[in-house]
Amino acid sequence: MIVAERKPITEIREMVEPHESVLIVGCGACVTVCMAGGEKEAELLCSILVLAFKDTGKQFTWDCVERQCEPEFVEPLADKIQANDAVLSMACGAGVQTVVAQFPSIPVYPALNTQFVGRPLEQGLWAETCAGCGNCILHKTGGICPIARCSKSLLNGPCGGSVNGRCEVDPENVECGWQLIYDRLEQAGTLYLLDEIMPPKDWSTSAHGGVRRVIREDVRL
Amino acid sequence: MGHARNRESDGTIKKTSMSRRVLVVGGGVAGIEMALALAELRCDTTLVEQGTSLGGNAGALCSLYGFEQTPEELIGKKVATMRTNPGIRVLFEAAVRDVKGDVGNLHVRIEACGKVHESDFGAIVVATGFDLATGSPVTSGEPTAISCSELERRLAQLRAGNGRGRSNALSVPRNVCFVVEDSGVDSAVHAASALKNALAVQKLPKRNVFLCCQNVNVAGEGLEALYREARASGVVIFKFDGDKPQVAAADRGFNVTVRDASVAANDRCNGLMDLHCDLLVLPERIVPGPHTPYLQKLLRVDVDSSDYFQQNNVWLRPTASNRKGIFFVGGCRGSFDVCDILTEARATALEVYTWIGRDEIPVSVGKVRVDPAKCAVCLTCLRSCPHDAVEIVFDGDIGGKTAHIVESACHACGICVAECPAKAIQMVAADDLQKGMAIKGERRQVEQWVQN
Amino acid sequence: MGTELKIVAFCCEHSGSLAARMACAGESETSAGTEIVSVPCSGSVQAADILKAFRSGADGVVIVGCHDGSCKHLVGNRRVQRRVEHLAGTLKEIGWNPERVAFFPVSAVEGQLFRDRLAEVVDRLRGLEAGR
Amino acid sequence: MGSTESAALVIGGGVAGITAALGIAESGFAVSVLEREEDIGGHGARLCCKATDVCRQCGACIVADKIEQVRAHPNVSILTRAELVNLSGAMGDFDAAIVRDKSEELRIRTSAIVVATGFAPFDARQKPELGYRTCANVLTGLELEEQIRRTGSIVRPSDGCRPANIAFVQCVGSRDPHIGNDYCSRVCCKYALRMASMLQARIPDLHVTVFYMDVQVGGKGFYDFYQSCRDTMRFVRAIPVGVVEDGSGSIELQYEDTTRGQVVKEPFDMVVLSVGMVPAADAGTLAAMLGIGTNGSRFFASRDGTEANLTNVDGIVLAGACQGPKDIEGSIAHAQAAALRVVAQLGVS
Repeated sequence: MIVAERKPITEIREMVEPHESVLIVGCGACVTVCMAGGEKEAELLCSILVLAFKDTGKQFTWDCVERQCEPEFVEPLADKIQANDAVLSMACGAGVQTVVAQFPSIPVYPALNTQFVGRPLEQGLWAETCAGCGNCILHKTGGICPIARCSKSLLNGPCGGSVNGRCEVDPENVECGWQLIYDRLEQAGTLYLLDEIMPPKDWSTSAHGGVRRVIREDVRL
Repeated sequence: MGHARNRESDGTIKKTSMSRRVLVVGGGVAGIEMALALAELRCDTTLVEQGTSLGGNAGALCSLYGFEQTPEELIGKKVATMRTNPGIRVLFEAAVRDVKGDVGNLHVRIEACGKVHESDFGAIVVATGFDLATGSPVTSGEPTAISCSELERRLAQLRAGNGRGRSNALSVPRNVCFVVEDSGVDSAVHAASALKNALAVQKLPKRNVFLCCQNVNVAGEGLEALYREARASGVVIFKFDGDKPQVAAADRGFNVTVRDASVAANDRCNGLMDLHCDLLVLPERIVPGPHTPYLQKLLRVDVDSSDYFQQNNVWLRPTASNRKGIFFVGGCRGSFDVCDILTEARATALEVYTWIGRDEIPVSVGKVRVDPAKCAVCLTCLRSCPHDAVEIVFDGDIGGKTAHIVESACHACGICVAECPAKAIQMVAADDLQKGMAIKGERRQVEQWVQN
Repeated sequence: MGTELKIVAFCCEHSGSLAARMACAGESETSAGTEIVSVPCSGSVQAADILKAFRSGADGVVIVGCHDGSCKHLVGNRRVQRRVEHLAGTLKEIGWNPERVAFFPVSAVEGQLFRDRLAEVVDRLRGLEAGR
Repeated sequence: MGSTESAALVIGGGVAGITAALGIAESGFAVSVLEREEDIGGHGARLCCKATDVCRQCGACIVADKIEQVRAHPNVSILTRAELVNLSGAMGDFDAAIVRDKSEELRIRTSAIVVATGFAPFDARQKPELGYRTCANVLTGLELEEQIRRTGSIVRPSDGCRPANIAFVQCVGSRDPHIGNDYCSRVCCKYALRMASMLQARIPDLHVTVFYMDVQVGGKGFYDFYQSCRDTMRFVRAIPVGVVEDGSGSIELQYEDTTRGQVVKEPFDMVVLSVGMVPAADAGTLAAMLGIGTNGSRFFASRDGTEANLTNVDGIVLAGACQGPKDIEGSIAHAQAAALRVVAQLGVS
């Protein structure tokens, strides 16, 4: 899922400062699950802004849509959105841009910092587990992604900074991805997979290759 | 200040059919008493015992303090009563393999003697007792110290053989010393059982018995009398504080050096007592039963900081768990005094009865409700519910999965309501249930209080 | 100064509410208006509830739950403490004094402690007002 | 004379009586609870919370909760200021004569009787050497409980000052064959250490000395708590033999320092006597009225070691500390076990 985090209130405050009425729009998908921009967070942010701009006459209201990245879900909010000076979107970057595309005349602000594709390690703690590189090699690395989980995205084993299974970049919080891969392969009895030297990665399928698109001709209308 | 608090007013009462059967896990003294007490209330009881006989740890002892009967007599009598009761079924060599379903109707798979039994139970009572840790000997090589249970076995043999003969004199030699340190939740029972055994040895002819302990446990029925009797009959009791007694192997026995608080250090004496004994008796550490982690996971219940069942929370005392319909009795929750365990078991039986004794049990429903259309199935409620009352189910109306509150397990604490990031869970009041509307915000009784 | 401070106290019905009742038994003197809101567990109090209280004019919000280890719902009091800490941080971000929201534990039989702790909160808030 | 019927009659509205009544009532039977005092709750309702922000499991709040529950229970009727004056009949059909408000006479016909008359705190005046009532700053544990419950903290009775140095004297009236109390009261170590630690949390730099024989470390979590107390309190294995109060209210305790082999005197701001439990004053009278026995310690006698609730009279069961010293948790368990006996009897008949 996409994991995001709410921006500091001070930053959000500066964004909405020039506007008299702002609609806060939450999203019921990924950012609900990662507790950043669901209905509860939308209501909360609304209340906080009301208090922050107390006695200024500014109006804050909130609403929430199923999936903000889909125009059909955003469309029903048209009246509400047009009745406000600005929209504060609590969706991921994709959701924000859907609203922007839909309502070009209204300023739309992102209330979240979209972080990564990840999963919860425990309640309240999420970690990046997929870099979306466009060319998956999990089957060769014991199901642990070296792109996302090695701080240096190395493809052929760890660097010299792997100490006691921890990564030199942040030994306290980050495990060495390659140690994890090695342990996992050893456990599975498939260490021979490491014999294969991986060639330099073709990053063109990743973010470095320009704007990516996925096209499924068979499902296009 | 009209501060009325009516717990049941905010939920309608629905009758849910409950299984009237109770599963008791463990055939020690707690499990036996539990089954008997439930039988008195005409609850259908299945008792599973991992071994081939009933009685557990208490049954292995040769005497119990506070009781005139031997454990054999006590348990024998109870087991005989159990046998004649058609409401009690005992499965030997049995283990609980799986538990599914809701509180009130727990579907349990039991394997006994290679056969699989499956049934629904309204309640489960865990009475799996404790385990004795076979600790390392305090001294290396010969002679080795023995445990209290080993001493009990020797005493039983002596009794059977009338206490004559050389081997008997060897098994419980002339000078016996007990050393008991405070160790944890089991401290009290160690001190009491050392006292009991010290007296038993002292009663043999020509024995000298020393008991070194930190605190004599007399907080139980008849224990102070036992303490006085032991002292009066010649058991020498030393009480030490910070300094633990030093034990060293010496000359076919042990030298024990103990600092007793009542022995003053002066010019002639450094305050230390040197004892020589032929036999050193140390209580073995009591630890949670070996199946505790397995059952903990299977039953989704809590343990305390010493890994015994039951979180140390005043609301759960004496025997409740974090899940409705699941109870802990006796050694498995860190309760070791037989007298207390019998009382605990009976008290729990009544609780079980009020939970499942009637054909149907009123369940407050609708206090907490999930809106499936809003639920993002993020699992937050499932993870944060302290009573394990949330499950994920398929909802036909929305054609997908949603969180669902198991009404019989729910305590309506509202923690999930507060945690839900989608605001999909609401507290609902009874009146509004009929009107089909939630009364968020007004759900609480609000009143004005004037602070001084 | 001199004007009544409005405090909203969300009280666990197993501890805070009973303590509040004990605290005001036989009392009539007034120095601050406190609204007691009885909740099934302090863990059921959401950040949104607290903000709602502020929006409706509360000067301070206290959450009164059970002592650590005595929550009837095992973890409710700890959950809400985390929430309160987080919310206090957020209030600070909008320039409010984070002490306007606080958690304190009492048991059902600690009427005096309830009174004392509430008075501490009121005093702190008075201090805030005076310092403005 | 008004006559009513009730499936069971509970004598005593303390925590044991309330628990027994709730147990019976929850099983669908009507119960009457007789309470001599103005209100139910007994000693349990006088105790203070001993939490230091961490709950110490004393159970005082559970008593409060049970009082709420029993008041609201439709199957329970509570008669306060009421006493049993006579009992006739047998199991299944007892006839209890009750006097209310010292004059109003009532009769309750009932099938079963739960005796839950509790205990009396030991009267520390029986140990004159400990200075109770002759020294202002010598209090009993129960008095301290009440003071903390009422005021949230403690002050010296003589001058209203915060004490800086308190002594707790254990086993006052317990484990004492000289006064015929040859038993451990089971609660004093717990309440003393819990209160002491709670006061240390509230009063900075409070010095606590505990004079004791043995610390009773039983019960879930108590051992760990006791260990933590050993770090913050001084434990002296001796029971003081004399108490003298000087003009300033300071108290001089005399005790034998066995490690030095001499009697020493030590000043304290306040002394708390951890009084134990003795049978209620009129336990003998009640026993005679009901025809039940008492044991060597003058508490009501249970039939045998394995049946702690049954008396020698069928249909009369014991609940709580009237049978022997118990803490709140122990009383609750014992009372619920008593309720089981009653429910089994009522259900069978």
